[in-house]
Amino acid sequence: MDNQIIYLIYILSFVIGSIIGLVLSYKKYTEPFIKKNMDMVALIMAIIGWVLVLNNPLLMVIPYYITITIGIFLIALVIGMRPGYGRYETVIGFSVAGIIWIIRMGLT
Amino acid sequence: MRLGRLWNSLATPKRIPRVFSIILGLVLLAGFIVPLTYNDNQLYPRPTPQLQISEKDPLAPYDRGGVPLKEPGIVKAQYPNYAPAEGMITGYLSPISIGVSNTTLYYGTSIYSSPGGLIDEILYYSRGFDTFLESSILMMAFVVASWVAIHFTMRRRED
Amino acid sequence: MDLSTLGGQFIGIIPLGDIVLYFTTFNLFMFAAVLAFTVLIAISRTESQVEAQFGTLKDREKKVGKAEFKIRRFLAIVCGLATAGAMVTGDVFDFTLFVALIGIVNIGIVAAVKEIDVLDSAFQYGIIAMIASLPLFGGAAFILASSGTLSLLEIVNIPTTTLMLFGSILLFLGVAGETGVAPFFATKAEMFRTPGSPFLLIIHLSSLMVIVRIIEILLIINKPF
Amino acid sequence: MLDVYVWFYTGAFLVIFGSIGTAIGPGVKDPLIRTINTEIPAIGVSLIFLTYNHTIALLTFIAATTIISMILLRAIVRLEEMGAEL
Amino acid sequence: MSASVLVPSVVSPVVVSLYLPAVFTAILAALIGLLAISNQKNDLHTLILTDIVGVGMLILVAAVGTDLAESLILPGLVVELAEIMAISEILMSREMRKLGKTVELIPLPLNMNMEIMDTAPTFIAILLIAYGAFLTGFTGGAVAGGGILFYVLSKMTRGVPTNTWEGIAGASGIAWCLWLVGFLIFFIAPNYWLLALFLGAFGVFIKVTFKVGLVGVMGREEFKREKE
Amino acid sequence: MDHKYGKINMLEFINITSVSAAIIIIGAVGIIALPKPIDKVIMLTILQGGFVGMIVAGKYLDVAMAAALFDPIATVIFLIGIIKLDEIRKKKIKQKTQEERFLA
Amino acid sequence: MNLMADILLNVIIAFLVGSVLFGLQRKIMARIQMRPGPPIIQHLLHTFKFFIKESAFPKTAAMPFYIAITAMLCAIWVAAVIVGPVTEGSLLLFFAIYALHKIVEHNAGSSSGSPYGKMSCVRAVFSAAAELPLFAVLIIIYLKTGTMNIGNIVTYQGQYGPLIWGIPLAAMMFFVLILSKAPYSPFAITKGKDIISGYETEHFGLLRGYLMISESIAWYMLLWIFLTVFIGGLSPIGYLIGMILISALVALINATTPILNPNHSIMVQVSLAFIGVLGSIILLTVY
Repeated sequence: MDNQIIYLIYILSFVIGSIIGLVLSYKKYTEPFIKKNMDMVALIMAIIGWVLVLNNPLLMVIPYYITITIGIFLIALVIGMRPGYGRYETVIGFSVAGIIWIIRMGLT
Repeated sequence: MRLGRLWNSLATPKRIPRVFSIILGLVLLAGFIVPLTYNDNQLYPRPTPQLQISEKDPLAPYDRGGVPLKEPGIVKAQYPNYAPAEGMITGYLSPISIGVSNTTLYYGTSIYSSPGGLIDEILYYSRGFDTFLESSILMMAFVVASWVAIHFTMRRRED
Repeated sequence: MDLSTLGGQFIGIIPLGDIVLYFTTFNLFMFAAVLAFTVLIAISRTESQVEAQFGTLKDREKKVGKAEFKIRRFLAIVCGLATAGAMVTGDVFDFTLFVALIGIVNIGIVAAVKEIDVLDSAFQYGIIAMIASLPLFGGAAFILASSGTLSLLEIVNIPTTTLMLFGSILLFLGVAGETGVAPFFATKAEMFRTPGSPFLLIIHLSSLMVIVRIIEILLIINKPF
Repeated sequence: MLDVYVWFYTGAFLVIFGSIGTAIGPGVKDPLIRTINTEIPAIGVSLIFLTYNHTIALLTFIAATTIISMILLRAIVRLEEMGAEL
Repeated sequence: MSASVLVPSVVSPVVVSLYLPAVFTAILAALIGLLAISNQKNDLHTLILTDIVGVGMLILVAAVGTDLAESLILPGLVVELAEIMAISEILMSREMRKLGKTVELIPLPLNMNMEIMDTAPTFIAILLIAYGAFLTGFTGGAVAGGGILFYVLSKMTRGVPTNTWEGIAGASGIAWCLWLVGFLIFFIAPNYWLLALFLGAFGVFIKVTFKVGLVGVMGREEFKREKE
Repeated sequence: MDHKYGKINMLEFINITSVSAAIIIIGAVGIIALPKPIDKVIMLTILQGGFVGMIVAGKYLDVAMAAALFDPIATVIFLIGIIKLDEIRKKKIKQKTQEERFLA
Repeated sequence: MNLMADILLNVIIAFLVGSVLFGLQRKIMARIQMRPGPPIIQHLLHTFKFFIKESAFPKTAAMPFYIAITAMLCAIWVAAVIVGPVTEGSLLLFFAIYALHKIVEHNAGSSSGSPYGKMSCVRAVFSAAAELPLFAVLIIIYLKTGTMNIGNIVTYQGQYGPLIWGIPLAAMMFFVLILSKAPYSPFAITKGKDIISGYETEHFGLLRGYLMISESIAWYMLLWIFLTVFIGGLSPIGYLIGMILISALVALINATTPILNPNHSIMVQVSLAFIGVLGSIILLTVY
């Protein structure tokens, strides 16, 4: 039951994050995906988000579900962007977090 | 695409009864191989055929004992506990049938005993719900047939 | 083996002499669902089909006439009640009779229309239903002969014999034919081209629900373990 | 006791023989002839009912057979009258 | 009368020994019927052939050889009768629609100058109805209904309006309700079982009689139609 | 059944059951073999006669009575059907020939 | 009260996850077909959108019925959630719910009076002939495990390992069933684009919203049943990963196959069901 509430919160944060990401990205980019520039804000958000989700035990002060909720929200912001935007950011964020995760696994 | 054509042809309404009968025939063929284990511990068993009539029982072949309105007849029902008046109908004889059974041996008088008698016990009481459905089936069939007859067959000039 | 393995919690019985209706969660759910649909059908109007005509810009409206509407609604309600009964009955022969009633009423619902194609598939379906009465009642008779009883509440405690298996296969074929289920749906699908969707719903509803129920009955009769 | 077996096997013979006659007998292309032929299995079934002493079922069956043959004849005559080619 | 003559504890060995041949007979008959159907292209012939399949079904049920089996034959019989009637009606209505108005139905005067047709029907019909009245229930209904049917069929009772028809149908509906009430009394107030029995038996009797009689009204249309 | 003929063994088989069985089989073969519908109906009455004999052998006289009542009905129904069909067919042939004549 | 909260929670999870999975599926299909594709959240947004749109009812519709059918569809899938994740009840009951779903799908189409709906209705009846045999895979599960209770099946799998290894053909059949429920699948004849939106063509506004909600729940529930019954006893994360994987696989198949002609679609499914049932029974008797 408690577990399910937490997962519901994750899903909700994903959904809300995606919606906000979509809305904001439409404001920010008025044309369809043409330029292959990297969006720095999105990149940072993606990295932070993925790191938070995959490596939440690093932040021992905050309960894990809050970390993950914030992380999912940030990920969703990037994933949910206008079609075409946010792809590279997500991939980079995921790989950075993955590397950290592997290092962490190797250390412990 | 021969397979496709076969699938198409299987979906033609006109062919379906024939396909069904072939399938059913194939399944029925298995009936010759299946060991037909008859369980002789049945509900509502009846005496050997012609036994009652050769014993000169005037109520043959439906005599199951009992005294009308007093004593229930012998009935081997599935759930005797759900049928409080069990056996009474079997034992019941209408006045006509009492008269007939006193005068002659060779009329299967239990037919005259209707209402009453063994089959009525099963038909109306212990398995009465079957009869309910059965008469509903008959009624629905007549509703359908007569509706079609009235609206299409007879008034055909109207449309 | 008992009934609750299949249908969930055992709720209760309604004894009518030898015929005992029983309720498990499964039966009760199906019973309630069928009744809900029946009520819905009883209060609904029919839709009218609008089709474009060739040559002109006009539309053609296909409606259900009043006399037709009345008879079809009546038959649809009967069919719904019969289906609801088939969901809860605890007697093999009673079940077959319910199915036979559903079959004849289904034929009636489509027989009241005017399209030739639909009448044709109604006729073919009727022929199947008639042929299917052999496996339907024959299967029930085999089950009676080999087990000595027809009540599902008793059969559940009797070990399966080969004849019971054969009888239940026949029973299944009979139900499939009588309700027009796979792979004989083609006749039935043709019948749905006519207007009057609430009534057509009950045809489909009855066949699917009865199929679900027959699976329960087959599993009760044939105990694999 | 012998009687019972005579009834039964005569009935069984009639059922099978009559069915074959109805299915592939001479002249069964005519629906009328086919309907008359169906009377043979019907009598066979009656005899089997008699074997088992299903008296009331037998009575009902005799009545029902007559009604069924009437319904079938009605359909035959009617379709023929219309000149329907099925 | 010993109890074993009345009701034995198990089914008699004669019935058990006959089970195998009976089932084989039924399966054979059904197989013949099914094979014939699978080769049949004519719808009318298919309809006639389903009769044979029905015969197989009746034998299968009868072969169980108990009182229960006998009471189960009756539903099978009724289902068979009911379906054949509804389907034949559909077949006719389909053909009628298919041919449309182009083929005018020529009403033929039927000249049957047979002696037997004048005297026999009334007598036989009265006998049958009287006999059916003795029987009650399904059997009685079928017998008496057969009598009515035969009478209507062979006599010149023309011009039965739709109202009469609906009246008869309504009467049989009421009879059906009688039967239902009887059935309920059995379980709600078992003390009055005799009343319930009579209600049930006569309800079914009246219902079946009227319904079967209706066939005659339908049949009259065909066999006794005259020039309009 | 009839033991007064008991002197010769063979005659023991000639009781009402076997005689009616023989009649029934004759009737059945006749129905299938004879081509004309009217002949078939005659054979049908023979078949039904044998059947009534069988029932009488079983001593169910009431069933025999019902059968005896219904048999003529079946016969009459078949007769009506045959006559009617005959008429329709004749008429059709006539129409056909007339049309052919008209065309010629 | 606790039960009510549990039901509500599960229904909301089912709805949200189902919608997002549908979105994901569209996205994957689009990428395979070299299109950017809509955002993953798109399906969910569509659902919400329909709730604020104006609702219109066709003049030709069969009135109380046309509206009630959407509520009915919602109700039966909520019932499915109750049977599934909440109470872990009988699989047979789930089968009944699926059958009811077919009925509602059929009638949502025909009650509007639109010819497209009618076509979809005819096809729904037709496809029921194929989908019910597929669903009969539950019987094989029963024959294998000896129970119909979802909870007991999970404990059985805890003992003997996932059922997908024991009865792979059954899993294949169930996967075909899931495939047939996905939009744009080769078997989705009831919603094929040749008949506009199939049975949903004439349902606008609020009603369409309800239909979409129930479809999302249905998708989630089908995947849930598949994972529970064939793999068993997963953690929520496991469920999520499993569902995403299946959705992706389905999307891959859908993106690369054409929609079949109705007859052929049915017969392919029937043939698969036939092979599956026969093969499974042979496998069961061999082991």
